This record gives sequence, structure tokens and C-alpha cells, in this order.
Amino acid sequence: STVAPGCSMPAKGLADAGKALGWKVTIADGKLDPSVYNAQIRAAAAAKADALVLFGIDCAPVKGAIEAAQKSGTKVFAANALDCDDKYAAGRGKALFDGELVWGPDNTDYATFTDTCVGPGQADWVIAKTEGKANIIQLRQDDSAGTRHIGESAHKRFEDCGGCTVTTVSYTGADLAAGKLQGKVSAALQKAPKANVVTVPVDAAISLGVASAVQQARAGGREILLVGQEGVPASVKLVKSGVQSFALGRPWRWTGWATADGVNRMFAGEKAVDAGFGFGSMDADHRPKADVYDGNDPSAPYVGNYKRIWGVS
Amino acid sequence: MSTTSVTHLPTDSQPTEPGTKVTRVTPMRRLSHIAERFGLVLLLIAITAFFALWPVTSSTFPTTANMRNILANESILVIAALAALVPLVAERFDLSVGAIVMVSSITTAKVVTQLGLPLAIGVLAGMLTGLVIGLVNGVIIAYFNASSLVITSGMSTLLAGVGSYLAGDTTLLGIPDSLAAFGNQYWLGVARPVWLLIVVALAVAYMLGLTAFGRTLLSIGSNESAARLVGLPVARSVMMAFALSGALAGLAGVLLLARTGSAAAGVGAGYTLPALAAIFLGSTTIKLGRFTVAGTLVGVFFVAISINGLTLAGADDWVEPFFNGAAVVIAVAASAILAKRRLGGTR
Amino acid sequence: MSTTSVTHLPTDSQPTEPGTKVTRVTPMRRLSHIAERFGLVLLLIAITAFFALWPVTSSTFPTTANMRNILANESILVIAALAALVPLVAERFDLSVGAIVMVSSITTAKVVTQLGLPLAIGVLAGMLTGLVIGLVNGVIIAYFNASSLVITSGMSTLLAGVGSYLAGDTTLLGIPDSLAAFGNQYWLGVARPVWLLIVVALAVAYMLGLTAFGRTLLSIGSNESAARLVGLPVARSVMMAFALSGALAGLAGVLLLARTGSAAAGVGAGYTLPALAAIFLGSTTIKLGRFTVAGTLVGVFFVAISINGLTLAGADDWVEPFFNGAAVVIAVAASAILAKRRLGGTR
Amino acid sequence: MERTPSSTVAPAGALALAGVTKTFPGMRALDDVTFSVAPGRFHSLVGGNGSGKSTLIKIMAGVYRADPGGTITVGPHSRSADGITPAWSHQAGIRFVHQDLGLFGALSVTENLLGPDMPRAYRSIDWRTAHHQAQSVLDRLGVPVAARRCVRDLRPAEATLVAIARGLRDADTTEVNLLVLDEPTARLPHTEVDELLDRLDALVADGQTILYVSHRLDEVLDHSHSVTVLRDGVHQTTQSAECLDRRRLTRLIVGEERGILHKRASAAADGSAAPILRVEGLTGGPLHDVDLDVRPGEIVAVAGLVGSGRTSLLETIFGVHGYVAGRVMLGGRPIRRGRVDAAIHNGAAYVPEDRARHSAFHSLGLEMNLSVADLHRYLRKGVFRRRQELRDAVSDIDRFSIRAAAPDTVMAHLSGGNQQKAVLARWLGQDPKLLLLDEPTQGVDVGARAEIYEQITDAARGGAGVLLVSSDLDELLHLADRVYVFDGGTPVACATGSDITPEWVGHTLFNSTEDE
Ligand SMILES: Nc1ncnc2c1ncn2[C@@H]1O[C@H](COP(=O)(O)OP(=O)(O)OP(=O)(O)O)[C@@H](O)[C@H]1O
Ligand SMILES: Nc1ncnc2c1ncn2[C@@H]1O[C@H](COP(=O)(O)OP(=O)(O)OP(=O)(O)O)[C@@H](O)[C@H]1O
Ligand SMILES: [Mg+2]
Ligand SMILES: [Mg+2]
Repeated sequence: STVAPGCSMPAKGLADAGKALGWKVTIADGKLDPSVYNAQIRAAAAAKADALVLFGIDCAPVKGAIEAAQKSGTKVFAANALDCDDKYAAGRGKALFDGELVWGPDNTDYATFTDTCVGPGQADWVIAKTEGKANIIQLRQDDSAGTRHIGESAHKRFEDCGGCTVTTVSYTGADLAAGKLQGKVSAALQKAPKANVVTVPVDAAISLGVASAVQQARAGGREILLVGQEGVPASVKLVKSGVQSFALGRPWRWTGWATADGVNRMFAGEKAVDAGFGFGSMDADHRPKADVYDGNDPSAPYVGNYKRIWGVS
Repeated sequence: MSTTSVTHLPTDSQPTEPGTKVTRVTPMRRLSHIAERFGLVLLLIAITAFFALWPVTSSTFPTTANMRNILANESILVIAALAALVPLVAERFDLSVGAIVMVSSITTAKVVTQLGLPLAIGVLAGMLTGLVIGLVNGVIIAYFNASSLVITSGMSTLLAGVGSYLAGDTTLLGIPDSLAAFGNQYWLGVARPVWLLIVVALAVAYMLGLTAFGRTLLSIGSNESAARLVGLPVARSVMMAFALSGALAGLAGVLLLARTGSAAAGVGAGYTLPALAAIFLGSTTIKLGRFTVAGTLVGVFFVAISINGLTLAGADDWVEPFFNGAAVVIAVAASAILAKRRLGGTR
Repeated sequence: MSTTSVTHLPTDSQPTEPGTKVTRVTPMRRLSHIAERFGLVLLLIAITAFFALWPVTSSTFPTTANMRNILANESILVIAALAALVPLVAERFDLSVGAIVMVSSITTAKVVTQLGLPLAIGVLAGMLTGLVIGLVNGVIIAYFNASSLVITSGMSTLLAGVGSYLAGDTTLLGIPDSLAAFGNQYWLGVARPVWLLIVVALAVAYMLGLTAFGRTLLSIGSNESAARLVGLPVARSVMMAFALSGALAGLAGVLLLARTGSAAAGVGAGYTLPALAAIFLGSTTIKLGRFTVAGTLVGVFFVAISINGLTLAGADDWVEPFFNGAAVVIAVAASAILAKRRLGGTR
Repeated sequence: MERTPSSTVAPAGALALAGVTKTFPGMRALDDVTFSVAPGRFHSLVGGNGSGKSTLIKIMAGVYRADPGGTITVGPHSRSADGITPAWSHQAGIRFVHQDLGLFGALSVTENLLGPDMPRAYRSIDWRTAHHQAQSVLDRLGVPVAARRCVRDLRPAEATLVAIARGLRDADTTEVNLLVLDEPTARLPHTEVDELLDRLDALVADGQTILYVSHRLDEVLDHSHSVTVLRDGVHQTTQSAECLDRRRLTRLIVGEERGILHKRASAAADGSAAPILRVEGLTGGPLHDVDLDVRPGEIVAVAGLVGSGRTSLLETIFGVHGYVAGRVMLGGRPIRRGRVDAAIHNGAAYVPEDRARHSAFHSLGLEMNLSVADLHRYLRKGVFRRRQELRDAVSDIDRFSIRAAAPDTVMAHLSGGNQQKAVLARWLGQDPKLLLLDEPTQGVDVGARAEIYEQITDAARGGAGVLLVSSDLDELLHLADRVYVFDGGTPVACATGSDITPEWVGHTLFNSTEDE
């Protein structure tokens, strides 16, 4: 969806890559509404698509649609999406994806990636920056499994930190659109007058009210680190302007190309390979050079590499 | 008073009234009258034809698989919309339909997966949950004479809390295959949820048009205090309308579970607005100004077909809402102009 | 006709009717009457007191900083709700308020950041956008005699498309400091948005209560065909109500931009339901059955205070909606019971 | 078809209509209507139910647009009949009191009276002055209503007076070319009617032109200078009132000799039979210690001035309101207070006074309005028999001479009198044991009135008890076997059979008030 650039940017990347491969790529916007995802996945299956790629849409809420798609011969490939055997899918879930993007060495899946890299990565930066004496307001969005993984794993790391205090504030996806976040964060900042860190599981939350609440508190003389995750263009801007203190940047467009490669391999009966795109820490000391973060070395010629591998030009 | 236009059959005997010259209905007038009443239906046919012929979608849209798929997908929304329709006929809004869909799908999922009870009990539990919630709405609204808008919107908020308490921030999986099969299998070439849709739509249409209960609801919607004074059981009927609405929403919830294979807090809540929008949209066609089953079906499929067609065409994500909204506004405005021109008089 | 409970003040002079012995108003009755009219207000006071005294929140809730924060935050919702209130007084729903909030905040952001025009022009552009959209709604609804529910819900869908077209996939940042400062700074110890809120609320209250335009809207809401018969400008007033509503929603959009410092597609759309809910909730207090500015304020802050208190208490995320919904349902049901007991009869 | 040549009683004057035609889908309500009204005249417009009177008035008000072709002239202002807007009408100096009053229930009397002309102070409404102005208008016209009250709380008669006051307000001060009143007296008791008509006469004496619609022929004959008769949308005649008498006028309206009322031969109700309704010591709301009974076959009338509690009595018996003391027994059994369903279950039927609010289902078809009180009759094995319902509707339409385009015409499209007939037919078709009738023939034309009386009498003859509230003295005298006169919520006098005379009723009504 457009409000979640973390889903729409890789989709664009995939579309570009698909063009290079001569595929017909159709992008469907799920509008953050599971019933829409369902309808669209089934529409794709009815249209006899060869493959279906999920960006930011987990298996669990659309299990029925995925099974239906697979039954009618459409392969389901997951990019940044959690499979039905995820730990936050209660019940006897089975892994359903036909193929998955590999997020690190040893076939790291997306859940492991978020649990070991994203959440802890965020936490580690906080701990390092505050020298283990962080007083954190952790915003948690637990109504979506992806953000819950990040929140939970970051929380664990904070607990291990020793000198850290954590206040949890939970919000829901609905709060975002109804503008309730700013009030909640302001309230939390009041409740924890000593807090010097605010973390969010996705950057979208920052521009939807968290930044303002934090800026207001800063205007009152407090020093607060605002820590995000994603590194979409908007947060690159915010990091540059100093509003956001840290973003765990991820190469979204590259993710799209890597997905295309994975799908290509899936058709060829191979497993996806680790694209090797870790993530970029952006903060005051490591300001991103470009306006869009897309891998640690922006000159990394991944497009050319993929085209070479695919044998197209 | 909304100026409802109704067919005035000029056939009636008007004995010994030489002055009453029945005006001749010109073909032009008749055509514009049809266009006005069936404007939305015609538009629905037009967009269907468009997507069937448009080269971009002509290979994917007009396939049996796709049509089946649209029908099966919308069955949930149709049933949710019919749930909202029942009290609306008696001029009561039900803003909690979506929340009930959600809570019942979670209930069924929990009963089946976590308590391990048989599927039938789970399905029953889901519908019963809906019924009970509807009953609570109904009792408060009918017997305490409270505003339906306030009570059901409050209830919807409350149920959001209940849903997230029950589901506990997880997605509930592990639905028995038989339920999933019901949601996804065909019978006589038609998906089973579609059969359910047909049965429910016919039942609701029958209930509203041809039972004393339905008549009572219509009368209440038309003039509530007059309904009281002719001895219609106003409070009881309103309560029952909400109970029925709740049970139908519960059924929609079970169907949602069957189709998606999972339940979670927040999933299903989004049905309220589309359901009401479909009913309102439907009230601008067939029987102008009245909330009907047929109109509701037209309303649902009008939106569904255009979304499906545009998805298949891979339109940019802004196109689809734009197209949809514009189509609704234009269709309704056009039929309103026609109505105005025809009625001429009544300003 | 919805049987809204009307206050029959027994103080009315009924000249030359000696036989009519007005039943004596006992202190008990009067108390229950107050409870019925001010039930929600009392509940608002009660929960405020509760959070102020509850040990868990007593150190954080009743602080100036927190109160300021609640007021400033809700200013956007209040203005959006007042926008929806204006046409509602004339019995027209505006379901596009949230969408207008979104589109105007995007427009202002684009004008200021991408076109680089001065802030004042940006603010004007935002409000003008709202005004124009409202005008389109109004013209179609008023002059084509179309259903406000259908047109504004269609418009809301359409605007979702426009918003995502304008904003693309990005969040628009880079708002001038002066605007952000307006959204977040204080004047005489009160946040500036709150001043705006006060001004707008007073203006709308004045407009509805003390101008010919406002009285015309009320008359239309009370009996539209009578309004036509006495020659009130029904169509024009309805159109202007929507235009005004649009402009106010545009203002809310600009304020949203000022508060959050960014604009994006989809943000702001969520205001429609809370705004309407606040108005409906407010109609159950002060002037029972009427949509008023004061009631709307009570409705907004009732919900806001409980969310704030529960956030401060660190409640689980299911508690807040549960509490909120339950409070609304119970408060309204209780005041309805009181009203019923007082009025006695059936009608 | 014979058409009296538009015998122009007066030269072109205050109002001239030429060739006004109005077609509704499927029916022509007005057919080439041409007549004129001389200035300073009290001009009556009469005709059967659905003959087009209200339609004509609404065209003049700019509510309906006439078919192209006609013209309407008011004083110096002239306009084609299809181009009239409410603004033009107001500007041309026409003021209206419409049949359905057209008041704003949620607003105060003041706002209803002053409308767009509320006094301003610094662009905003000056409420104090407004209430003051409104109250002085009310006082001047002798309307006993407080200006600050909410119109929703007014009783029908009070509301009617407020609507009339609104129409007359300007007439006293500014220049009004034409004052149009559409059945203003249908719901007024005759005492108020006299006062109103005196007031109108005084206005006419001052040069005001009045167009007056009423089904009460005595009012028409006693007060008007000239009369226009419409029949089925066709202009029959316009002539001076002097040449008319009741019989001639009736014939012009109905097209045949009919509707002349004679006192009903009292059905000599069986004095020994147990009363079907017995009210004992009923106290509650405006009622005090009311004792009365109605025997099978008996028509008992309740007379009283405005606010004497007649409507409250019927409503309380029917269970609309609860009560504090006493009891109500139907067919020998006490019924639960405040329960409409209990009353209906025990055979009571109620035709309310305020049709728009309490009995008409405007958005539903005529056939549904007729069947609504007895839906179960049409249920056979759970299926609703639509055809039967329509068949019954056709027979009711015939029996009560309801004029409608079709049996399923929307109620809102019927004329006022025809709606009233439908409401009566709804109950009379069902053989109720006790009929509670509150102003049952309001707005019903002379032709149909006789038939309705016939139906009511038949019901009584069939063993039903009838409790009738009527402000129409003729109706009361014609139908009643026994009359209670109410004052201050309690019966103060009672008369039976031949003791019921106009003199007695008038005397009791006024004396009882003067006592206090
Ligand atoms: N809005 C409408 N749509 C269709 N037909 C209508 C409408 N209004 C009136 N009619 C028809 O026009 C005819 C004339 O009605 P009108 O109200 O003018 O009668 P009327 O003379 O005032 O009768 P009454 O004495 O009963 O008030 C009636 O037969 C009625 O059915
Ligand atoms: N809805 C009401 N609001 C206020 N007062 C009422 C209402 N209904 C009845 N009353 C009171 O009860 C008294 C009797 O009213 P009721 O309507 O029974 O009299 P009525 O004889 O039928 O008068 P009318 O000639 O107006 O029909 C009135 O004086 C009035 O004060
Ligand atoms: Mg009439
Ligand atoms: Mg009365």
C-alpha cells in the first residue's frame, strides 16, 4: 500500500525486474485490508498467474487464498512475509510458501531475519548510543505479525541490556489512520519523564505523529533519541534533518530485484540464494548519501549483476 | 421526505370521473424512466462488458474462473450487507456488523482449534455469538429507546477490544479442512459460499417482503409511532431485527473463516462501511429510495466488478478508488437528474 | 420519525387551562432529569476524576502538560467533527470528512514543499481544496436531490484515489517550521491549535444558533418540505452547508499537517468515523436528540480522556477499546432508561 | 360534460388563474383551471377529496410545477404557471397556511412564526426581541400559546393556530395581496373556528383578499362572497355565494344529491348489556377522576374545548399513556395500563387526531396502509398473500370512495382527505369491539362523510361501542347517542338522546369554563 512504502517499493523493483525478464507483472494494492488481499490473491489465481509474490502480506491472514492459488497452479513466493508456521500464528500452521527470499546466510527466513537482525539491530544501536543506560519508550504494534516480531525481539534485547528501562506503549493499525498516535506518545512521554529513547517498529509511525510528539518534548528541553526501522525515503529525509535519530535502513528496491531472481530460480526448480543485502544504519554519524537508501554501497551494480545472471540485457 | 417514485399503473378504474385524462406516456419518457430506475444496473452491465472487451483484461476477466471467484469472494460482503439491511429497513443503523463478523470468526476459530470441539459446534458458536451481540444491541436500542447509531458504534468499539482480547494478537490458524473445503469448493459448478449467498439473499428478501415480521419492519421504518398505534410489536421487532442481523453477521464471520482459513483481531471489521455503502448505493436503483435486497446485490457487485477488473488490468493503485468513487457519484447524480426531469413538478 | 425523547419542561405557561394540574416535580425527579440530560457530561467528569485519583495515573494524568496535550491533540478531531456537524444539522450525512482532511493536508504539503510557494498560500490552498470538494458534494446533493450518504461515501472513495495519486508512495515532509510551530507552540499557556479549536467551535455554534443560515439548516433538518413551503432557500443552504463543511475539513487537514509535520495518502481518512461517533454520542446529552456543538465537544473529549488515561496506566491494547465502547453503551443506555422512566408512556 | 361558463363574478382582480394544468405520473390532478378572485373578497375553494385544491395551492406556492401553458396573476405580478418559485410567490405577496401546516417541530414557536424575518442585532438573531415580537403577534390574534415553546410539544389545535398566525402575521402589517388557507379548520373545535372566521372577516373588511379551502359547507356559505368548485381537477363553477345553498353546493361538489345529514335514529342501545368500555376514576396526565362507559351498539361522543383532555382520554384508554389511578375495563376485563397491544388485543381500535404523525405510513403504498393493522389475516402458512391484499385494497377503495391512481399508490401521493379515509378504512374493515375516533372526518368531503357515518353506524349496529371525539358540532349531533362534555380533564355534563341539542352543548361548554 501507499502508506506502507516498505511494501510498495519492492513491488516497484519487482515490476522493473520483471520488465527486464520479459514477465507480465501486475501490482495489486492490498490497502492494508486482509479481505482485499484475499480477493486479489484469488483474482490472480483465477487469472492463472504463474507466480504470486507477497510483499508485507503474511501467510496467516490469507491462508485460504494461498491454498486456493496453489491448487490452481499458481506458485506463491514470499519476500518480506511470514509463513503460516510463524510463531504468532496460533494453531497447527504449516509452511505454505513455494519459495522464499533468503535474508541471510544459511537460508535465513524472514522471521529469523527480523528476530535476529532487525529488532536486535535496532536495540543494539540504542544500547550502544546510550552506553547501556537507555530509558526507552517502546512503541509496539502487535496486531501485525511482522511488527510484532520486531517489537518482541527488540524488547528481549533491551531486557538483556542491564541498565535499560522499558515502557511499552501499544497501538494498532487503526490508530495510525485515525491520528491517535501523537496523543498516545505524548502521554507516554509524560508518564516517563526520564525517557530518552523512543523506538517504533516501522518508520511509517514516525511521520504519522510520533515525530511531532517527540519534537514537542524536545522543544521542552528533553533529549530524546527517535529510533526507527525501514529507511524509506521519508525517513532518510528525517534522519538528515535530525528529527529521526536512527533508521535501520533496508534496500527496498533491491529486495524487489532479488525477489525476481528468487522467483526465476523457483521456476527453474532452484532455491533462492542470499542476496547479501544486510542493512544500512543511518544516524547522525552515518548520514545516507542519497535520498533513497538502496543497499550499503549505492553504486553496487546489482541490476547489472542480475541481468547478467538472467542472461538478459 | 425522499421523493420515492413508484409505478403508477394507469389502469385503475376511476369510475365516473370524466375529468381525469390519463396522460399518455411517451416512449421517450418511458426510456428515461427505465434509465433512472435501472441506471446503476445498466452501469454494472456496461463495466462488465467493458472489462470483457478491453484488450488488457479480455483474456483474464471474462473467464469462468474469474467470475466464480468474484461471486465467491463477495459472498461474505453480501451476507454482511444483508445483515445491515434488516435493521436499516426499520430505520436503525447497524454500525457493528463488521465487528460482529470479526468476533464470530475468532470465536469459531477458537472453539474449533483451541477447545478442540467439533466443527459444527464451532460454526454454531460463531453464529450464536453474532446473535447474542445483536440481541444486546437490539434490547438496548428497542427497549431503552436508545439511538442505534450511538449504541452500535459503541458496540463496535467494544467488540474491537473483545476481538483483540480473544485473539491475543495472534492469527488463529488450524481450521479443519472441512470448513476450508466448504469455503473453497464447488457444487454444480458454483462455489458453495455462493449457494449460501443465494439462500440467504432469497431468505432475507422473502422475510422482508412476504412475512408479517418484514412488513412490520417496513412500517416501523415508514412511521414508527403510527406502527405503535396500530398495535405492531415495535420494540420486539426492532430487537429481533438486530438479533437476526447479528446472526447473519455471525454467519458472514464463519464464512470469512472458511474462506481465509484464519481469524485475527481486526480482520472483518472493515466490512461495515462497504456493507452500508452497498446498501445505500443499491437504494438508488430498482426501488428508488428504498433499501432492498436486489439493490444491495447490485451495489456490492458494482464495486466488486470494477475492483476486480482494474486489479486484473494492473492499474496504478490510485486508479481503482478514483474510478469507483467517480462512477458512484456520476451514476447517482445522473439518475437523480433523470428523476428530477421526469417528476418535473415536485421540487 | 424517530421518537427522540424531548424534554417537556413543565415550566411552560399554559394559560387559561386551570384543569391541567401539572404533576409536581419532586427533587428526585429533577435529579433524574439532570442525570438524564447531563449523564454523559457527568460520566466525563467521573472518568476524569477517576484517572486523577487512581494511584496508577494520579501522578501523570492531572498535570497541566497532559491536559494541554489532550486538548491540542483533539483539536483536529474536533474541527473535523464540527465539519461533519454542519450538514448533519440539516439531516445530511457527510462521510467524506476524513477524506477531505487527507486531501487538503496533502495539497498544502505539496504546494509548500514541491511548488515552493509561501506558507499562507499553502494553507489557503488546503482550505480551498476542502471548500471545492465540499461544493461539489453540495451541488450534487442539493440540486440533484441525491442521497448524501451515497454521494459523500462515493466522494470519499474517489478522494482516496486522488490522495494516493497526489502523494504517490511517499510521505511528504519538509513542512516549513512556521507551520510546525503553529501546530505545537503555546500562546498564553494554551496550545495554538486549541485557540483555533475554540474559535472554530464558537463560530460554528454562533452560526448554527444565531444566524439566519444556521436557523435555515435547523429548519431543513426539522421539516424539509415545510422549509420549502415557507420559501427558505433549501437547496442553496444545503449546498453552502457542504461547502462550509469542506472548508472546515480542509482546515482540519492543514492543522493535521501542522501537528504531524507530514502528509501521506490514507492519513486523515480515519477521522470520519470518530467524528460522526462523537457527534452522535454528543446528541445524547445536553439537548437530547439534537446535534450540537457542545455535545460534540463532550463526545470527543469523553473518548479522548479515557484513551489518554488508559495509555498512562499502561493498559493492554484490548482494554482501551473495550472500556470506551462499554462506557458509551452503558452511559447511553442509562440515560435512555432515565428518560423512559420519566416520560412514562409508550410514545 | 357540462361546464358552467366561467361566470366572472368580478373583473380581473387579486388573483387570476388561466389554464392551469397539472399532471402527476398516471393522473391529471388539474385540468385547464381558469378562474379569478376579486380583490377584497372572501373566496372559497371547495371540491371533493382529491379534486385538486391542495395541488392548485401548492402550484401557487411554487412547490409543484404546473404543466406548461397556464398563467397565474396576483395583483400586479404575473407569471407562467410552470415558472413559479417560492420566492416569487412570497414576493408577489401570497401567504399560505398549508393543509399539513408545514411547521418545524424541532424549533420554537417564535422561529416558526417569524421564519426568515427574525430580528437581527449585529447580523445575529436577537432572541429577546424575536420572542417578544412573536408573543405580541400571538396575543394580538388571541392564540393561547407561549412563543418560546417548542412546536413539537404543541397539540394539533395549537399547532394549527400557530400556522394560521404565521399566515396572518404579515396580513396585519405589511401588504399581502392574497392569503391562502388550506383547510385551516379541519382540526379546530367549532368555538375556535368561529373566532378564526370572525378574524378573517375582519381582515376582509379591511380589504384583504382570502382564498379559503374547507369541507365544512356552513363556514363556506356563511362567510364567503364567492365560491369556486373543483371536481376531479376540472373547474365547475365560480359564482357568488348568495346564489348557493347547502344542497346546491353539495350537488356541485359531489355531482349528485347526497350528504345531507339527518339526525341518526338512535340505535336504542341495549341499556342492560354490559358496557364494552368502562372507565372508573381514571386520573393521570390532564385527566382527573374520569368515569364513563360505552355500551355495545352505542356511540358516545366527547365534547370539549381545546385542551379539555379529549385526546388524552382516548390515548389513555388505548394505552398510549399510563395513568396514576383508576382503571380501564374493556369487555369486562381490566386492561394493563400503558399497553397499546393489550388494548388492541381486547378489541380496541384507535383513529388518532394527528394523521401525519400518528397514523399515515407516508412512504408505503395505500394497500399496505390498509392492511397494516391486521397483517396476520394475509398470512397463509407463513406466506404473505399479496394478491389478496391488493384485492381487499381495491374493495376498500371502492367502499370508502378513496381517490387513488392505483391500489399501491404511495400514501404521500394521496390527497389529505383520501389519506384520512384510508386510515378509517384500516380499522373499520376489522370489526373492532371498541372504536376510539378522534376527529375521524377531518378533511373528508361531504360526499364521503355521509358514507363514513354510515360505516360508523354500521359498526355500532354490529355491536361495537364507539367513543367519538369531534369538534364538528354537526357530526356530534348526527352521530351521538350520548354526549359527555369535558372540561379540565373531567366530564362535567352528560346528555342522552333528544337532550343533545346545539344549545345544550354550547351552553355547557361555555358555562363550565366561566365557572372557573
Ligand atoms: N405528489 C403527488 N404525486 C402523485 N399524485 C399526487 C401528488 N399529490 C397529489 N396527487 C394527486 O392529485 C390529486 C389531487 O390532490 P389534492 O391534494 O390537490 O386534492 P385536494 O383537493 O386537496 O383533496 P383533499 O380535500 O382531500 O385535501 C389526488 O388525486 C392525488 O392523488
Ligand atoms: N404532547 C403534549 N405536550 C404537552 N402537553 C400536553 C400534551 N398532550 C396533552 N397535554 C396536556 O393535556 C391537556 C389536554 O390535552 P388534549 O390533547 O387531551 O386535549 P384535547 O381536548 O384533545 O384538545 P384539542 O382540542 O387540542 O385536541 C392539554 O391542556 C395539555 O396541557
Ligand atoms: Mg387538500
Ligand atoms: Mg384533541
